[in-house]
Amino acid sequence: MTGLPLLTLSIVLPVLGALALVFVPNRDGAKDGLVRWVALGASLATFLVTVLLWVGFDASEAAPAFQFVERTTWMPAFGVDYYLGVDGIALMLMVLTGFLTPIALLASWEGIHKKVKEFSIFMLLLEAAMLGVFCALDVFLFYVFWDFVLVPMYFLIGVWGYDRRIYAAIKFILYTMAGSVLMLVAIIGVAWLHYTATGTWSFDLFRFYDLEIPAGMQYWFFLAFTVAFIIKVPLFPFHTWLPDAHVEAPTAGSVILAGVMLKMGAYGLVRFSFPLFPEAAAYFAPVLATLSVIAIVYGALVAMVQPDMKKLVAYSSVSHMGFVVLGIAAMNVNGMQGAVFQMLAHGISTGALFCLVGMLSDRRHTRLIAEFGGLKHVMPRLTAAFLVITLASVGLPGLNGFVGEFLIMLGAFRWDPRFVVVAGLGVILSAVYMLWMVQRVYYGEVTNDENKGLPDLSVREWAVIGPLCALAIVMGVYPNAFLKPMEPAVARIVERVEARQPVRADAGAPPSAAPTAASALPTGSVR
Amino acid sequence: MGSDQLLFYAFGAVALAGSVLVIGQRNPVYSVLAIIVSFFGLSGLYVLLEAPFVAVVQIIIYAGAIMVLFLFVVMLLNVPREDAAEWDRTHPLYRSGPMRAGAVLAVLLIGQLVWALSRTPGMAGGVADQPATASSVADVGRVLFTDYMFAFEVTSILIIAAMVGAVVLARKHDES
Amino acid sequence: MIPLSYYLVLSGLLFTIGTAGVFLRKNLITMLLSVEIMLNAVNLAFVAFGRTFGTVDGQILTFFVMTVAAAEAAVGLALVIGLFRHRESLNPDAFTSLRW
Amino acid sequence: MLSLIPLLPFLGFLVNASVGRRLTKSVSGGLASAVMVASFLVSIIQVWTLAGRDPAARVIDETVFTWIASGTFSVDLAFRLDPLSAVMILVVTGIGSLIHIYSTAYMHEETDSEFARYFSYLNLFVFFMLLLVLGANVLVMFVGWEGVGLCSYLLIGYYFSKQSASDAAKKAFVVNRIGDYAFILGTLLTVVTVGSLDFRDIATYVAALPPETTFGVLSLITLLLFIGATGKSAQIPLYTWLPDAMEGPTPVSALIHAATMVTAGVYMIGRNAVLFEHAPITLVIVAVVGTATALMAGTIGLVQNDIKRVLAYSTVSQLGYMFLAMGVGAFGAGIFHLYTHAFFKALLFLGSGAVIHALHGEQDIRHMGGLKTHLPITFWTFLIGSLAIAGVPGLAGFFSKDEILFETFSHGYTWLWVVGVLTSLLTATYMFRLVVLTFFGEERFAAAPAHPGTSAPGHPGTNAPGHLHDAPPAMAVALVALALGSVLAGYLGVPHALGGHNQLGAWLAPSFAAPCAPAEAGAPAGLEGLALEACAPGEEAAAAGTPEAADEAAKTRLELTLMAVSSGIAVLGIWLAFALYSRRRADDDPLAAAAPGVHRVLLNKYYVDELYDAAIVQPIKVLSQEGLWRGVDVKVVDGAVNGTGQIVGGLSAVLRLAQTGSVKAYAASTFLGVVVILAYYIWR
Amino acid sequence: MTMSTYSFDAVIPVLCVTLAALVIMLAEAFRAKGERMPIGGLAVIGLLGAGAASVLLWNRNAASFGVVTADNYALFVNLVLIGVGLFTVIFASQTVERDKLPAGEFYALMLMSLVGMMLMAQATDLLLVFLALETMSIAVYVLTGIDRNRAQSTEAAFKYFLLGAFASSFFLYGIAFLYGVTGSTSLDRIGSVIAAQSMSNNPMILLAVGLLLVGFAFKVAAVPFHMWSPDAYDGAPAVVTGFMSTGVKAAAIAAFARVFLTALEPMIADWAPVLWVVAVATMVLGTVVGVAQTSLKRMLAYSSIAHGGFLLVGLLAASDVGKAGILYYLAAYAVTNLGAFGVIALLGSADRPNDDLRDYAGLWYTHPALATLMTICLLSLGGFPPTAGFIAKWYVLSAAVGEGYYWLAIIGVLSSVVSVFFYLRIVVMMYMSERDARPVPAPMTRMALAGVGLSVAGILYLGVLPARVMDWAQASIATIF
Repeated sequence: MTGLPLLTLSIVLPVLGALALVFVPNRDGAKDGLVRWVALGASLATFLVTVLLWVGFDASEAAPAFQFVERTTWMPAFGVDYYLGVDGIALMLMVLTGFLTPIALLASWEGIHKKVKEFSIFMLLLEAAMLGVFCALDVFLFYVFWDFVLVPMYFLIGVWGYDRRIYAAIKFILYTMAGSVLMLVAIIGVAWLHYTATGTWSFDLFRFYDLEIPAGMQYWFFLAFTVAFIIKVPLFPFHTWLPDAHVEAPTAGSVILAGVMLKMGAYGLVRFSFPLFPEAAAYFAPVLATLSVIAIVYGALVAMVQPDMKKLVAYSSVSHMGFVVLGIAAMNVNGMQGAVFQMLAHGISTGALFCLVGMLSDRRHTRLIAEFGGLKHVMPRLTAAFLVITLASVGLPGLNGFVGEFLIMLGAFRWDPRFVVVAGLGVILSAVYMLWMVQRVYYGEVTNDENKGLPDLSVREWAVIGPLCALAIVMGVYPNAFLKPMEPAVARIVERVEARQPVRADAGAPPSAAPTAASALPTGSVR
Repeated sequence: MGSDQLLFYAFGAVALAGSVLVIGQRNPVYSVLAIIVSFFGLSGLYVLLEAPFVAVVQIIIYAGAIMVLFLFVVMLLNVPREDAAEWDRTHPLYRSGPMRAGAVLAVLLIGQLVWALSRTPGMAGGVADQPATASSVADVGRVLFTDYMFAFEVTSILIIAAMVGAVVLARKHDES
Repeated sequence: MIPLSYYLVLSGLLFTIGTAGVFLRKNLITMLLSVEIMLNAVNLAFVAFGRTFGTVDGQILTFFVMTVAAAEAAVGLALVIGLFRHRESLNPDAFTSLRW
Repeated sequence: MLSLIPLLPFLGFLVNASVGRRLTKSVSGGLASAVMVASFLVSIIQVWTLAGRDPAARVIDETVFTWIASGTFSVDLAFRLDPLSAVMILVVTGIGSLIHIYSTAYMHEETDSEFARYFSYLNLFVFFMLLLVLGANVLVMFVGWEGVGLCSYLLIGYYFSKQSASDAAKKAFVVNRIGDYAFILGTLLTVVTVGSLDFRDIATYVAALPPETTFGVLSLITLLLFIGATGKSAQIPLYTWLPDAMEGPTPVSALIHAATMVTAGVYMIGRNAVLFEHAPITLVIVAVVGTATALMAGTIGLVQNDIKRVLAYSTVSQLGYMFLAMGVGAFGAGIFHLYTHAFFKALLFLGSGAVIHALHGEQDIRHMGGLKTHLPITFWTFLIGSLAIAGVPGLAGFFSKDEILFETFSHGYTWLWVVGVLTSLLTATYMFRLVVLTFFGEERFAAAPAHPGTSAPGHPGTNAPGHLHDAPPAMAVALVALALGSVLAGYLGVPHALGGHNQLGAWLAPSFAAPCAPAEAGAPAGLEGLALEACAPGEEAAAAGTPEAADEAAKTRLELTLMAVSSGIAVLGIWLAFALYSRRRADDDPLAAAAPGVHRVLLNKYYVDELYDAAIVQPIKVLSQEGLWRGVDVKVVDGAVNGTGQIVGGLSAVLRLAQTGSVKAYAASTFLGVVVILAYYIWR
Repeated sequence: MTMSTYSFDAVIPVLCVTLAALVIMLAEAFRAKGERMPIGGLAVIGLLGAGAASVLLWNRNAASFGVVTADNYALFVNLVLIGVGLFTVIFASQTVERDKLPAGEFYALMLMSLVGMMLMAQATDLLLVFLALETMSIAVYVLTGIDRNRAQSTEAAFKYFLLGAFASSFFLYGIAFLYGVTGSTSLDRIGSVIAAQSMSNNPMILLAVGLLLVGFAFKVAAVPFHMWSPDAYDGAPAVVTGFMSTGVKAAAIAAFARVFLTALEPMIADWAPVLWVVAVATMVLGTVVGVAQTSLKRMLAYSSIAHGGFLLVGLLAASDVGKAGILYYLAAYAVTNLGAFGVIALLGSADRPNDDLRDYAGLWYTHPALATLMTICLLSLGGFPPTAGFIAKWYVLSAAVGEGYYWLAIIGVLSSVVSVFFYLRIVVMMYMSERDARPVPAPMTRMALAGVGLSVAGILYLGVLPARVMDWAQASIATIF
């Protein structure tokens, strides 16, 4: 392995790109082109670094769990370190981030005319923060990145969004922040437990893993962490920020939001909630699973009746991310691997859907389904791409959506088939709402004169959508390339959780086996 | 009832009466005069407490200088009576609220103080049970310029600040 | 012999009258006077306590309080003059342009 | 080599999909047909190789790569050729080739790019269909299963400008998805129960278990799989999409919605024969559902006026027969009927396509009539097909249908047999009603101009009778070839009663039996030794071939009797059709005159679509729109979110009023604080 | 009290500042009308001297006159206060000239109030605390009203003054009772007396504790003693608001912590519940009422109230983490709020302060750099990483959680979410609303702009590399508590 600090490099490169952009004088947009290329270059370089990570990653069982580890003290007073490292799960999500950011930049090449420089800066900062979220192994550092992600995204929605962007941006940031701050309290709480147990300060994730946290506290901590994460995911009933944020965000924002940011929540569940608080996780897993199957069905049903394409896709994300949480809640190798795979798949296909909807809305300045119809006559290539992505999204086997959903359902089935029976309805409903949208937008005659003579995909748009479609197919046909690297990591987490869950060793343990909530409430410790 | 008690009641009554008069009528000129009366009462109490220097200062500086300043301002502004509510732009709901609330709270406060004092140990002892180790002007001066030297110096800054402030604030408006 | 509590009760009464004055009067100058009464009530307490301990500390504290009172009076009166210049009124409720 | 069979059509798809719009029609159509023929040839070679082996060793396995591996679960992208899939690939590639060739003429009026699009879909379909039949495990089969569904979706919606076409496409996909839902659940249950998805592993595992007498896990698996099959193979309750699917081009109907895709459900049961055999309760359900579907579709077919819809209901009905066969455990008979049906139903569809082609898109049989002189090739081939489906002795349908009825009766399902026979009467009647109204009688097409609503966009133009021309060569070739097939196909399975040897049944038997101890180490660890007792090679096949003599004679008598009954029924049906329909005007349907209520119900397909719409579709829509979205989402969930914001905002607006600007109020606040704090200290 | 304590070391920083104030007054006296004089420079020299002295006194635990200490705690606060002073001088350079404020008096008063503030941090005697508090307050009252041409400025000053005097009386009464119980005003003595005998049942000392708490809470602007602060912050010139929102708060909290965590520490069980309620009320009310504000200064006034609540949380936790947290918070809050008010001051013009929310519409389009700097300040106020505000909040919350004050921490973080709402309203205005006719601010001096830049640099420094200042903060509390 090279001596280069690749993880730091992947975080620093976008920041450097952003800094470079600060010094590009672009008062009146005269240098927009240069700005765009610089940003794209920086993000591509970052992508290259993430690919190097993948190439250099040793996925064998014997390899260390976390690789490319970097560690420097940051706040010695609290044992806070700048501590980075990736396992297979984080690696995959980093590659996803690295992949989607240039795509998003490219997707907004022509859609963004206002303040291009600042737009690019925010995009790059966002990328850096997201990468940081995935590779931080110090809980405090994680939180720093986690919270900072909100800021650039807030600006992206608020400044470059559509009509109700301000409402959406504020809702987005407040809603997600309301969840995160409780997690902050819980992080501090765990750190204190560590301090009282060992007498030293640390926010090292692995030291936290080793803590024996009393069950009573676990429930609270688990809730605090998990609420933060499932708001981000978002899980019913914490999802309503998402449709607004998606609808109002510019294309690039939606792509990143759906493609990467939602995964941060699921990643948090995998990395923190479950392994840190296994007993609580066992206790609450049925609740999470129930919420996720509700989300799956509910998201799909609500998506079905949306008049706005972006909103439809947004609700479809609610539905799909419900699968992810279901897989995590199952807490076995199948379920969790499926969940991680589904994260990647959803990132690709929903990112692509937002790109495509963005292309339509760039052309027509509306996203209402009723405004379209018969587009297949005027833009067959875009239609074809849309169809591929649609099918990926509905989970057609052979495309990326299927593998994840199947593994999730398999994992959940091994755990408690009842959830799968409900979740499977999502399979039906996803076809309903996606194909209905395709039908209304692309099929039929061109009824609206404004739709006549719309140009088909340009070269740039090919560059955006081509890789996404290709990846959707590759991931569906040869998913093992993605499953293999993450398998040891997933197995390790499952092991860790199961080892400390006496009640939940076997499938289908009844929820009543867990201790009751009343006895679990911490008493006296809260003033 | 000894003479000191009699004196205490007399001076106390004067102090209280003066204070009540300050807040009990509307003319600020009378208020200033009433507070001077009250100060005389306090001054008498200081004498009873064997603090003659304080008593003198109370009369000369407090009543003589500070209150005269008040009187001067009252005369300068020439607002003999409280004006009515023509300037009162607060919401009607709030207009008399603070007044009543203040009165009620004041009653509560005195109740609390008395109640608390009545339960504090060591209150029954006479104030002059112990012989004063030092109370002469010389003692005062010595302690003031040793133990309290730095505090004394700090007051100089306080007074400069107040002076500068008063000048800045009361100076005529700029012509600009 | 006069118990300490007598002085303290008297001090308390004066203090309370001072606080009440802040609320009862619609005249800035009287309100300032009320604050002076409060400070004097404290002074009485200081001297009484000082006498109980038999030291001069109480008296000295009183001097400092008087100094502060004087400084406050100076600044307060200057402000009153400034306010009066702006609005020709000494009613505290006339000065509510800053609110909410 | 095995993977070449699906790969060839896939290459055709790639070429036509990517650069097809720049190719001329002859190139793109020719290419598509060529890959099909090539694939057919490869299939023949492979099947030949297979046939050359010992019956017990007739399996060719080919693993391409490990597809999904997660923990203990692993599934390969693997193909398997055995007697059952051999029959299927021959049908798929063979009939597929003919239909491709037919299509080059039929679709010739499309633009270059549309033409290429059509063929790319068609190639893609064949690719997925081959994946379905060759898949060595449930998941690969499922890929094909879904893939053919996709292609069906694309091809039904081929005329995407038409609302009805895109509606039908969506309906097909969604209804299939309902089945797939159950299929996936069945798959998951299989994984959890068996630990593998390989068909051989499943069979090995199951063979070691006794057949379930109560509704156990195997029954549940099979029931779920069967529900999946009802979607794909258009059985009650999920059949409604198939008649609508006739919106697609006619060759598509022939290939997908008659010959191949819709039989996937039957194939799937055949593939899992051992599993189903161990779940007798499910088998009864299969048989009953199949029979009910056959009868119901037959009655509906009796009154439909759209030539393709009649054929569509006929397909549903015939699929019901196949399921009946599977349900009574006569897997060989079911597959036999599948195979013969592929010929004559494809023939009928292509024939109807020729008619439609000739009439420039007219599909209403009330506007046809007397075409037998104008379209001789079409007429004769269509007649052969009709005779075959009606079960006239000597033709393909006779042998297969008869075997099903015989097996039904002999397995003791007398009532099902009665219904089957009744359905057979219906089949003969509606088919010949179709023949009579289309080819006999007066020429009604001249009088009626082409109805714009039923005119496919690919077929604009006038409806002048002078322009009638029979099938062009490419179409004729296909028709004739299929007609030959319809006549001859049945002779592969001539029953012993008629002195035949039922070669097909014998060929297929190993596929329905529990596998022998794996020659090549295919079974996963833990499964060896489980099923060895069931592995006497060819035992069942031998048993089927050499019954005892006394039984043999009784059986033969029974079979012959039944044969006579059904032949008579067929003839009766044909006579009925001629009697009822040949002399009348098309509009006054005798059934309508005799029983208008029944007729209306049948014409409206028992109002099932309406029922589904009212009971399922609309409630879900309304629930989603008004209940979930505008109600729960906007009002409750988001209402809580925004409500929190509003509460804070309202609180803010109220609390700021405390800041009155009056210094006295401020002092009061401070004073209040003092008094409260002191009160706490003094009176706590 | 021996003569050895008559060393001057501990008061050198204060002396430097005092001298600067006096020199400035002299200079002003000799200044001809219309003559420009670098008066601000004199202030800077004095402040730098004080800063240097503070640094040199580090770790020496100097004490003078028995009432002044220069322990690290005091020095840390002093350095923060000196920073506040420096920033104020930098921003004032523009405002004083533009608004025609009396320059000499302005700087002199500012320095004198700084003297008061620094002494509050250094005082170990309640009398001195009171005197320092009054010195600070009187100077700040005047500064609030220094723009005497504006009625609002005078009104604000008067409200502040009257309420301040009112609250001081309570505070003083508290000192009197404490003196009455313990016979001393020295913190050490009071502490040892209280520790020697249980005082929980003595109503008089409870009165004293309550009244002292009121006096400090008033200066910290804690609910319900906060009502002066929105009006005073609103009416005062922006520069002064920045100064007093940071300096007064820092000094008050420093003294509050010293008095309550040394002398009154044995009574923590008595004052903690009250402080709990006050802290919660302060955080909640500050943020909630801030939501409805339309004036930026007023909004930040409420924000300042809320931040005061957070400081009280640190005080309440009373652990080492809490104490160091308070110090860190003070530094972070000072640098942040000064930056924000610096921007507000820069955007004002002579005729109107331009502090309405709508005045910021589209600021990003006309003044991108300023808007960016303001944004970073606001993000820091809202507690977003990687800014000073985040680390500070986290520090204080750590303390609260460590002491088991989970609910306090939860209320705190939730209120900070609400506060983000109104910080973001400003951001929304600057970035997401466009306005054709923005009021044109007076031309900005380079120095003032650099000042804002400096504060933002400070914000990022404290947010990204907090380790050093954290160490200092921890070293500061090691010696005294």
